[in-house]
Amino acid sequence: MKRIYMDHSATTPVDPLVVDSMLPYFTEKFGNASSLHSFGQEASEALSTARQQLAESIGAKTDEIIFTSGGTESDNLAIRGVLEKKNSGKGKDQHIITSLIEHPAVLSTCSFLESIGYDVTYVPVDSEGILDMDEFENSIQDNTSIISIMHANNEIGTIQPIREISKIAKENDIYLHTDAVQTFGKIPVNVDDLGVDMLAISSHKIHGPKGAGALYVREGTDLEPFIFGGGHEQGLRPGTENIPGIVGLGKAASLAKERLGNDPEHMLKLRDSLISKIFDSIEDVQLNGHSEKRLPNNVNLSFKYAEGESLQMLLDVKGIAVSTASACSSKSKKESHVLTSIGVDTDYIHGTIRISLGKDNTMEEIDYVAQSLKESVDKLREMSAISKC
Amino acid sequence: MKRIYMDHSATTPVDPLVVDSMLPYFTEKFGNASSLHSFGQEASEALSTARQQLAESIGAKTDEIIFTSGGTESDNLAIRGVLEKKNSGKGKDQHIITSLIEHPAVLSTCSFLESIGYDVTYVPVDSEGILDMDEFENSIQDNTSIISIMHANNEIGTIQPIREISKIAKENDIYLHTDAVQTFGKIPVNVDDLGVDMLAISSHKIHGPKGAGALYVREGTDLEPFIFGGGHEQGLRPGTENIPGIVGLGKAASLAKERLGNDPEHMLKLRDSLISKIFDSIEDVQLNGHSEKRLPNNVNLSFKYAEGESLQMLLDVKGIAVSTASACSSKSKKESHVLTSIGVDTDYIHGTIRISLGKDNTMEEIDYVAQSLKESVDKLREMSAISKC
Amino acid sequence: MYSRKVIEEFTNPKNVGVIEDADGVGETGSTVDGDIITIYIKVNDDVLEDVKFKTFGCVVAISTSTMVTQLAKGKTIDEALKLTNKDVIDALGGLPEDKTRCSGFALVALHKAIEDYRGKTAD
Amino acid sequence: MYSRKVIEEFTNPKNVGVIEDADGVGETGSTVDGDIITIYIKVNDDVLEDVKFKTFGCVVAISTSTMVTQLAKGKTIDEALKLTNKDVIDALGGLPEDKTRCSGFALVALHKAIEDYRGKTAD
Ligand SMILES: Cc1ncc(COP(=O)(O)O)c(C=O)c1O
Ligand SMILES: Cc1ncc(COP(=O)(O)O)c(C=O)c1O
Ligand code: FES
Ligand code: FES
Repeated sequence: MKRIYMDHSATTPVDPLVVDSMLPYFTEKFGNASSLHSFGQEASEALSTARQQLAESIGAKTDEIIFTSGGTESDNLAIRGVLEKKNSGKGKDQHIITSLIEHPAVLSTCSFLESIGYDVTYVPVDSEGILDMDEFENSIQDNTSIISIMHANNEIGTIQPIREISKIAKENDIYLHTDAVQTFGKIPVNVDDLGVDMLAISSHKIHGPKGAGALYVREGTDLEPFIFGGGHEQGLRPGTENIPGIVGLGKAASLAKERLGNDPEHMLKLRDSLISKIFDSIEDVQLNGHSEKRLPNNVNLSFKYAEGESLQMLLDVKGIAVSTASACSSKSKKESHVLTSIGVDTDYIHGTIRISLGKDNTMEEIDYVAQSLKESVDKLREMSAISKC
Repeated sequence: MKRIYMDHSATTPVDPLVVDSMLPYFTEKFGNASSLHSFGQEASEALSTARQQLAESIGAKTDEIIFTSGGTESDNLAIRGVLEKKNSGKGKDQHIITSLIEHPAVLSTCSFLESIGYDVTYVPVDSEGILDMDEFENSIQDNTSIISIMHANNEIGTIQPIREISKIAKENDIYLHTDAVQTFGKIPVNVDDLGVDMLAISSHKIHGPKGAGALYVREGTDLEPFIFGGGHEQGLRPGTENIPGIVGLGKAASLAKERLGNDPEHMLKLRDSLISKIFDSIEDVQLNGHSEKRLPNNVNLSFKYAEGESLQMLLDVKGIAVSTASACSSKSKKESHVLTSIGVDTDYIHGTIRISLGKDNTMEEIDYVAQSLKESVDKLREMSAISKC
Repeated sequence: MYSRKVIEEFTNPKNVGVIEDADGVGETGSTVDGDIITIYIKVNDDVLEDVKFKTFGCVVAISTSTMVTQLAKGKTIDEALKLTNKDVIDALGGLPEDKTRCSGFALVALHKAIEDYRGKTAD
Repeated sequence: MYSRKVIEEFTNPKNVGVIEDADGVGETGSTVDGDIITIYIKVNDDVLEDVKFKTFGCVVAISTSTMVTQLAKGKTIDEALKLTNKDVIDALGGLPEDKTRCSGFALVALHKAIEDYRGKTAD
């Protein structure tokens, strides 16, 4: 069976060009970048090149790139790095502003910080997922140290007005971090245009390898590491550098930048075609998120009378990979905090799936997926005890 | 020029079999292990297999393996995980015991913990690098929460009596963590024989890929995560799992276990031959570390009148990669804390190099290295203003 | 994650539907939970001659629903009441550990349907 | 990390050795630091006719030593005193940033040797 992958927000296949770029660093140029000898120098040159590629792709300086193990670690480093920095003089009397719909990498970090004494405000969003700017501005305190607002949401694809947020952050002299894990490669990501002090990237979301990520840290931003060891990555990220992973990330970043003129447009066309096909053929369905300020590859749908996991599984049986927002667990059905925050109706919330497109998806696939989705929804509704309530 | 790599304690080339095992997970089986669909299931099966391979190789249960990004992160997780665990009731009134010659991953973590209020004892070692057992036992306090003693030292190769240390830890009901980054694959590492509660492993030191590592956590050991995000790895290590890296680590671990009967013996033969050739041909040289309780692949030598970095560089020019213990930095020559702790003479301390063998080194290479080393030491002594002092 | 058997039963569920003149109907779950299972029984001479279900819910909800109807159909009421959660899980070739709680819902619906039938016939 | 030129100079240093009847000798560093540079000069008619060094130390110590001797040799004392750290670094095709402090040691040794010479001739 031919399989169709439409879960690119979860992870992406590594680009063959990226794999090729990585291969020499496993068996031939395998040195430790800290070593002075020729093997080490090969590694450290590769590291520099990757740093340059990544820096260029987001309009940063090479010194402003800290390589990490992934998006989660980058988010942790940004927020905790600022708060835990020594000589801040403020200790735990510091305040963090974030949103209700951040990724767990940010939310769990914030709730950990809350548990040890920091003060956190979770700013709400409107029904399309856009940050409530009034509440945001009102939440600023004298002791606010950092604002962390994601560039675009991983579930519903809503893009936040980071530039506006940045203006307010700057007026108040507060560091701004943005989680750009879902935007990089899909919409332009330039650190100066966005006006951010920190920005998180994850390699495996941009056709790079898993196990690599980066944090952009604007020159002059004072950070402490939160993992301790050798002095790698300007003292901010110890541990022997994952050279093949970082090389792959560098290559993936420069490819993503190059393709920004084509890939997103292609995905957008597929996205809009899929949405209209679904709305034409299926009743009682809604699109979650924003109609325009939306990632070009994100389709988040809620169906009445058809449960998300079951829908996802029926599609999987047909060879189609999408994701479901609501996950069953032993205690109770966990509802997505994002869907709850934008106020999705109970009738709809359990019937949610996310379809996230990639550059290699085709219009033919879109047709098949739309058709399969209709069949699957019909089948589940047929089976459902509440479809006629 | 044929190059000879003898810096295997810094990092190792990835075994071609390991690379082969990883390749499918970049482009074909590229799913996110958290996804329910078929792509995700392939990834999560690969994760299970790797977990089983690693568990078997150290005599652990699969549930006791937490995958991380490397040895540094594993050490951080072990120590901070125990201390920061909730409901410990003890807060920061907790005591840590470690040694003076640990890797920076442990030492820097401990000094960070000291800086935020924890109490740390750094137990000294004797002139061969063996932990002072009396001082160790005396350092135990009522509030000691964790003991972290490395299995073998990365610079001088001295192997610690972990089993004895474990007995004392158990009598006092204190968790014992060991950093086995340098021992795994070189001497038997079995968590029950060693009697440890936690044990750190790094993939790139055992012919696996960089960017992967593991922490063994004995069932019943209460840990908190120190990176926050999704609930991966039993809630102890969030972030999308580095599947190719973990697959490579699993494969490398099972190969290392398989080859334990042959490789170490081979390295031991080379090691002893190299040492005797050097002592036969060069004067004013000393072997640092223990004569018997020593990693089979470690040769740590100090030469009078020949500076380490220069020696290393002359060897590099001849195509030989070894490492130097003392690194130049802008402020002052940093002396290795390990060499200082075992009391290496000032006349010798700056002239230290580490030669760490690998399974693929040959007796022919040993001859060439011994010969080159003699030439290089002679050349530097010739040049040295203090050689006749 | 799900066994082959679960996926098979889930994809091709038996006994889907409503029994219009059911002798008993049992329901578990709620829209808020996101799982609603309704089981219909037709009883003849103390034997469950027909058992059908309608389910809104996840893979576990649907596959246990169809399995419960299959296991119960043809059994006497007493036999049907002896069915355990374990029987259902075993017939499905196992369920992920964190789903075992949910796996009981369909059986509860069956029990409720039988109660409903007994309530009616006791009148 | 080190430039090709540094490695070249380090591997094939010129002017290694002691000038037995030196007119001036200058030394910097200590065994504790792990870098000792000694520079010997032979002066003729205010010109540094010969300059030699003996150095125990790292790559920077050795390569700057040989470079300083090469730059100084044949210069008048006044010219030699005008040599800057930057001249040495440039002649070596650059040095890693965190080594720039150390790069001055050899020059200091040369200055000390000149002082030594002047001290002697002032006598
Ligand atoms: C918005 C967002 N932030 C952070 C992450 C975490 O990235 P990683 O899986 O590389 O740790 C993800 C992906 O899971 C994400 O979508
Ligand atoms: C003893 C020891 N512990 C920890 C580490 C850190 O491992 P990694 O480089 O994988 O973070 C190393 C290697 O650098 C080591 O030798
Ligand atoms: S959440 Fe699906 S049956 Fe429990
Ligand atoms: S440490 Fe080598 S010259 Fe300074």
